[in-house]
Amino acid sequence: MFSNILIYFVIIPLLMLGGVGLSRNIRQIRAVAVIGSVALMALSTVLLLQYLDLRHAGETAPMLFTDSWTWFAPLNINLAVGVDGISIAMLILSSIIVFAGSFASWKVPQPKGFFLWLLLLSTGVFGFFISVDLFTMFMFYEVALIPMYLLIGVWGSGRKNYAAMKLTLMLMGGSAFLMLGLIGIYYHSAPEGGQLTWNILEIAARDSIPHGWQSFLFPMTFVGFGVLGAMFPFHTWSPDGHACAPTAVSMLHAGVLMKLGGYGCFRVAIYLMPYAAQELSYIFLILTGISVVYGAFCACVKTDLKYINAYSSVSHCGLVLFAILMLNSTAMTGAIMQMLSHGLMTALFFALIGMIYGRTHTREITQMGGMMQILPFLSVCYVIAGMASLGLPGLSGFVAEMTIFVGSFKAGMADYLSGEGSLRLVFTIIACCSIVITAVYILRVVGKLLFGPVYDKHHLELTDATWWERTSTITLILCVAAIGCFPNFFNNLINTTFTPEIFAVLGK
Amino acid sequence: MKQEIALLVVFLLVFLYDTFLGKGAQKGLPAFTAILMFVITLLGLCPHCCGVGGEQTAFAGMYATSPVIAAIKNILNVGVVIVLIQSIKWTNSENMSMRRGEFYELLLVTLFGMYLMISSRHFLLFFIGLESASLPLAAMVALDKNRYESHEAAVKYILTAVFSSAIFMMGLSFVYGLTGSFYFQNIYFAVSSNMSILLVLAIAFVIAGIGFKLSLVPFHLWTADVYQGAPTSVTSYLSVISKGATAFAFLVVMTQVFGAVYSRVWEWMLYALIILTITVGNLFAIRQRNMKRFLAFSSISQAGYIMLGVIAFNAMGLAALMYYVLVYIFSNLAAFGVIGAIENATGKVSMDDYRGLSKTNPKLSFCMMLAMFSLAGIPPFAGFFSKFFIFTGAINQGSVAIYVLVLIALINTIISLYYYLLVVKAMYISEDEPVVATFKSAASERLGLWITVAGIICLGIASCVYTYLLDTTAVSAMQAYFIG
Amino acid sequence: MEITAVYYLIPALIMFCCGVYGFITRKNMIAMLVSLELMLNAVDINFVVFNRFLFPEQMEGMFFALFAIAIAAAETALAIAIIINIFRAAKNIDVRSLNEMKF
Amino acid sequence: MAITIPILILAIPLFMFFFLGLFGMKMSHKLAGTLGTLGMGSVLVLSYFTAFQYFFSGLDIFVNEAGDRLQYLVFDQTWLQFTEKLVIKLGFLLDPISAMMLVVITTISFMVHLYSMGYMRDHHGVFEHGFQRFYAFLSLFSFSMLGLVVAPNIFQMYIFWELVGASSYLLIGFYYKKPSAVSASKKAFIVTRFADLGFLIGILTLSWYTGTFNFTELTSVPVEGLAGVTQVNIGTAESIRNIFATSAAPTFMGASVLTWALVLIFMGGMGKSAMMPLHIWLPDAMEGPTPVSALIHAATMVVAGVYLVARLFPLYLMEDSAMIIITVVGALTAFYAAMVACVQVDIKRVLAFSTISQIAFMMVSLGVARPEYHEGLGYMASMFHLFTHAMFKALLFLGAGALIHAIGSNDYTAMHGLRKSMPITHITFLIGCLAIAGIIPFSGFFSKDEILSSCGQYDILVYLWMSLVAGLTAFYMFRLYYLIFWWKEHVTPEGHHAPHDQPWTMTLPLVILAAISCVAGFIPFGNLVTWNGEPYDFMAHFDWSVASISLLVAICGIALATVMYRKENELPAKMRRALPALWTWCYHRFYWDELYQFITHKIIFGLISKPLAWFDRHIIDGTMDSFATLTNKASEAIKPLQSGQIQMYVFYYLIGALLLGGITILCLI
Repeated sequence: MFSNILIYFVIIPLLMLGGVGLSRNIRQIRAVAVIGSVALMALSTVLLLQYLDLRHAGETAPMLFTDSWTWFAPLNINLAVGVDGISIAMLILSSIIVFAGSFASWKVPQPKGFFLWLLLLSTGVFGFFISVDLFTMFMFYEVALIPMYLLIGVWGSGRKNYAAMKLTLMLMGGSAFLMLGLIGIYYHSAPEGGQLTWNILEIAARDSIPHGWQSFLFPMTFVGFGVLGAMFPFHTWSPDGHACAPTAVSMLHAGVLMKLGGYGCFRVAIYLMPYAAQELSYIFLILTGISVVYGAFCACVKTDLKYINAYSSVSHCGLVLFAILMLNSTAMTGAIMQMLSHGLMTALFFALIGMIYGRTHTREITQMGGMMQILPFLSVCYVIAGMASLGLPGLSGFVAEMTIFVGSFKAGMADYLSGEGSLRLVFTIIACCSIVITAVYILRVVGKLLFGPVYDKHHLELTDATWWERTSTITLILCVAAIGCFPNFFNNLINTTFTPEIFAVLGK
Repeated sequence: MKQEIALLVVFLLVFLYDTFLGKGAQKGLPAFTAILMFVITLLGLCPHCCGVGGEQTAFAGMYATSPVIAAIKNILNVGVVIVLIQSIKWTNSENMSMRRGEFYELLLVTLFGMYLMISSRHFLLFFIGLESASLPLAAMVALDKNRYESHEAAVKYILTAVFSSAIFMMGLSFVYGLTGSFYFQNIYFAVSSNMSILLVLAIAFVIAGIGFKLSLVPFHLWTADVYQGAPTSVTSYLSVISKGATAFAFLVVMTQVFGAVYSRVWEWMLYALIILTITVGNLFAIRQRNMKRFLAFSSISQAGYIMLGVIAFNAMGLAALMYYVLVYIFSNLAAFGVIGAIENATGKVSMDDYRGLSKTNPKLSFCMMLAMFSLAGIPPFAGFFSKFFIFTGAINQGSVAIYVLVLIALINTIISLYYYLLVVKAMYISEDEPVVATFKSAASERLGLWITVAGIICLGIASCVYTYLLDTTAVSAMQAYFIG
Repeated sequence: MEITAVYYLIPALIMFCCGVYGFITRKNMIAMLVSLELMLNAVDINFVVFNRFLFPEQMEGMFFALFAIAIAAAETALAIAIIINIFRAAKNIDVRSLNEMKF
Repeated sequence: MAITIPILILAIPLFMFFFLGLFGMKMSHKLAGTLGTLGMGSVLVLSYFTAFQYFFSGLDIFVNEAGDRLQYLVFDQTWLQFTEKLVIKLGFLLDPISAMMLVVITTISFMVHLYSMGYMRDHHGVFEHGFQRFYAFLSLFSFSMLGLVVAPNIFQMYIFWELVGASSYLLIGFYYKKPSAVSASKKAFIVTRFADLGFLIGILTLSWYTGTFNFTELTSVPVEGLAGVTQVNIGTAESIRNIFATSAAPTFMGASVLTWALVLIFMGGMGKSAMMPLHIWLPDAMEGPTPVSALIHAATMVVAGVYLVARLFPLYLMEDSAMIIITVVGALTAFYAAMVACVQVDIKRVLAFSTISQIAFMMVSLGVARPEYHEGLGYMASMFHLFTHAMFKALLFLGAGALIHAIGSNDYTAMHGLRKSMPITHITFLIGCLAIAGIIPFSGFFSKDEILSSCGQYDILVYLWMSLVAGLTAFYMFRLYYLIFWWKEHVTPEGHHAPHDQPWTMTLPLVILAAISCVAGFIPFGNLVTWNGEPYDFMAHFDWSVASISLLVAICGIALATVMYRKENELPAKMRRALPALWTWCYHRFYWDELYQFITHKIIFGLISKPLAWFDRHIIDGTMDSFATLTNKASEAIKPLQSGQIQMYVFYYLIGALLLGGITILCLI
């Protein structure tokens, strides 16, 4: 069991949990968090290198490092692990954000409880990404969700009770649909009389879910994951939840947890039920297409920084799901890149907002101004994050969005020319419009918050970022820039996943 | 029979201890009972006692036992041991000193009744089991002489219980009139060949009669009042052991007696009952402030989930039901353990009194939180697994309707999550001054909580429990009924 | 005139309904207990009648009725005891006053 | 050709950006400025060398035996692979226009770097706050602009297109404490972003049909035997048109898809080059420091749209309707901007509108260019004008900067009569005015004349229209010149320094640029830059009749300006009273800003965003919350069930049991 590298993605967070549990003061807790998250980053790097080596050596299996340990034998539930390019990308993303998040919560009150829950959340996240068994996947998914309640409830601010409850209930509502969908998939995972299985790879290989059932199970799973992916109209937990969550939690939640939604939509809904994905994608295309512009428009008029960013997340995550539904490799690659990119930059945003809020005690942009003169470091970082968000080349947002647009335009044209309607094309163009609206709200915030004269004279006494805050933000900025400057590396990594076989099933 | 005999021996020993040992030794009675129960639980767990193979019968086929039945009895035993441990503090308290023995004796008698209920293959035995599992409980409910609520609860319990047993017997009399036998097997074959309207009514009455003990809506109305009024230990016993045993017995009756008319008659009845039970239980639970009353409604909705194992009508459902009961025992007892500890120390049972508990009693709060998470079905706690398996089992039934039912049940889990989180919120998030001061709970209470917490954490992750249950049920004699 | 099972069953049913009615309407708990007894006895009659008229070759119904009577006695005893308890505590046995716990 | 130099051309500015951006604050202002200028100087040298090599070395990779100039792909590195065919590469394409642009950009940029050393400090010689940042941004801009012009594929162009947009944003908003600068930068970015949306969709359409981003695959054919060398060929563009024409959906809403794609791409160009109706950002962009206006908003970035159309020129040739759109947009913009420039008060605004008008000239010139008219004279003229305009407009802006720096105001009303106190500025400014007005022998004369003659070949109406604009140009430029330097004697307000010429760092660029403006007209541009690389004799197409007419028009314009503005008089006020409506509309720039204000604030914010946000909070969120409320209500509603009365409990019990049986019976029957 311990010879498989993947299992350490769960073991390390668990060890960290133990370490934090045993810690006696905040220094020890910090040490555990930093050492652990560095170990996780190192581990994901090692995994990445090994993976690339194997791929170069000609491995063509859909997933590598696969392993399976029996858990509930009669139900054929296994702790099955395996990764492909997408999972590795997500693992890297998660470890980076855990690292940055640890630094961002350097001075959190009641650190022990906070880190315990945070690490439980990370355990869930990592477990989710390495699982290829629907059951364990779902289990880790829920493990990752519930700590949010306490993290927001105890360490949050504002209407935290309401927000925490709303977030938890809505996400759990999604997972209720999801659970039904997953059980349904299990029962149709084999032809009559065959051995049922929860293993994604086996189900995909068999492709035996009857079409009628797919049409029922696909919406279940897609909505289930879609709630976490902030799909319109199930996104309303996101603004409230993010607004009230403490910094590191917002980072982790928007940065990683929301990616679970997109990842799940791809890995479960689309991958296992390609027929329904084609037949029913139009419903969700409309919904996600709406998400993209809707979130952006809403962000334009909000005045609370976190609300703005939460709506921007709705828009960006909508783009992820939107791209996934395009069912071609370019758009899907773009979707994964967008997940990476959004994860990093939104984490950066939330980190910065948290840092600014920690100093000014307000998040209303109408109450602030001229931060560039007071907090130059944070402000510059904010501008960079904003530029990444509105898709400046050289930063991650651009490559992700362009890949998505190229891919979805391709899908749209293919549909259009083959007479299957112009829905995809129209929504692609609508989605493209988001680049303008994004620019509007990002620049509005940057203009009001950072530039202009100082609004509140008391703010003049504020001090700029401390070293741990710098560590957190610089890490994220470097990653954002790395994706933006060397996109092909990530592109190739992700592309190794989209083997022709997948799209042979999808038919496009 | 071994388990029944062992239980009788325990009963006799407890009785003798209570009767003949002097006042000084009386304080040891609770521990004595607990240890004895613990011993027979261990004995029951050894493979020899569990038996192997199919059913073995006694009393001209009125009584039967099998590995499955032994397993459910073991599960009950485990629960009883925990209840006994948790009740030590209470029974050793001043105002219980005169009635200590009665509590244990009545408890063991009801347990014996449940054994009979589970093992019976004849309605006479079943009826005796049912009554002896419920009548002494009325006395137990009334045990707290100084509290008015205790008496009120007892009256409500005994009157409704007798009424429901009258209805149950009415149903039985119809069954008898239709089939001329009380043997499950005879009725099964008679029913399958000869369906009449009277049978439908009979089934409805039988369901009502047993549903009373399970507190299925609309037969549940006594539950909240009785749980609230009864002494906490009795409430916990009522809510887990009595409910678990009845759930299993209900499954036996529905499959082995009326299994032939599953899809024609009672499948739809159960659909309605399950939806009602889960929903109404949840709806009431969200507005409760008294913790015991709150858990009463929670247990009502949990009963609805347990019924999914019955409606599944297959071995997986059976195994899931048993597993659910086991997990439910641990989770609910953890909650009651905390409630009991706080009640014993401060006399407070309102949710408002739990505000800020995490600051004064972090460990108790932690136990309570785990219990709530487990009841709500949050991984990695056992409740998640039990819920998942019971849904999996139900869906194995395969019809479209069952998907709808499970979906409704799943949506209801959100409501239930809401009210379970209310408790967590009160303990952890509320920023009010803590009501309950820091106190140290008794060793017995701590032991009980440790056991339950260990169970909550391990039962799901350690797959052997569920695997064993599923393997056992898959080869049990009941399979024949499911397939038929 | 042949006396068939129906001649017994209909009074039994009426008894049962009376019992139910009484149980639901009477305020006095003792009266309620009496109504319960009516119901139980109606059921006993059912058992006996079914046994005698439909399945005379066995005695199962009779025995069941016997057990039922015994259990009913136990129930009544227990109920009376509890009612006495309540009377001590509340000085009345009006069932409608037992609503301390509700909602 | 060695790959090192092209890489250095791009790498040095980028390095300077990071270096100055990260460590600039740690070093002295002077050091940072010097480093930046030196860096740019080295790029200047390298670029000149490259351009020189390209045009004059005669290597077979640059020129074929017939003397046609070729396109040479110096390097091409895969950056992002979308699909097998669609690949974004970062590369360096050397061809006539990119070589020319290298020269233009580095020249102006270097001048601006040098100039800013003097400009970006106050009268006491204290450097402005953020001086290092300024140089970092300048380097970033130079990098982006260089990357844009050497782009061998349209997506690289788009990437750098966005980057120049961003650096323009940063530079316009350089004085970030000033709210007007902030909103101007925002406006510039968003308006061009909107245009880029069209650009993007155009790219997507074009690349989807053709399966490539590469310019060379769209417009050229490879030259046998030489790797990376291609030659512009109309045949390739024709085959591209055939791809569109033979596809399953050749038309969309009445126009061919190729037209759509080209017009959408042109829309991007309209945004960057401030064509009507997307011009509104450029006048506001004058909030930035004046050297920035000279570099970005006069000479380089704003001609990116022209450059883009020139890049895809063979494709545009395929669709006449696209060309007509370009012509019409250009013509309208040219006239509009010239009209507005006639009445503006702020000298930088006047120059901004003049820039818009002049770029529109280039656009029109491209729009009317056809291979059959003078072998595509319009194309050459456009590029020529781009070159000369960059020089004299930068000169004018830098001159204006010198004035502003001396006076401390943008308003000509604060200037007047400065010719004596600032002689160098005066002379160089005058040269610039003469050049832009099109007076022989200054550079503007030649390029404008060629534009007009290609217009004349295309359509007489366009010719007349553009001539009118040329006259207006001369008028408003000299109006400006007179109002600054003549009109009346300068009065220095109390407490101000008397205006005087600026330090050498500022005057030297003026002098150099003035010198270039004097002689640039004699560059044999036809030999160097033509649409297909085929050189032709410039003078053969020189039409003296057109030239003399345009000269006449320019002189008329100047004469009118002289009459009206040389001395303080009542004439301008009279004119204004005579045509009040026209004056008001011109003064308010035909209310375009108000219209945009209305659209963005009232419609986008007021009618879309606000209602959507309301909808989100109240309807969507309200629905979600109402689930909770409903549950609570339901809970309240069924409360009576648990009445505490045993008899009611039993009653419900009974009803339940009977219903359970009863309904099942009914169903079974």
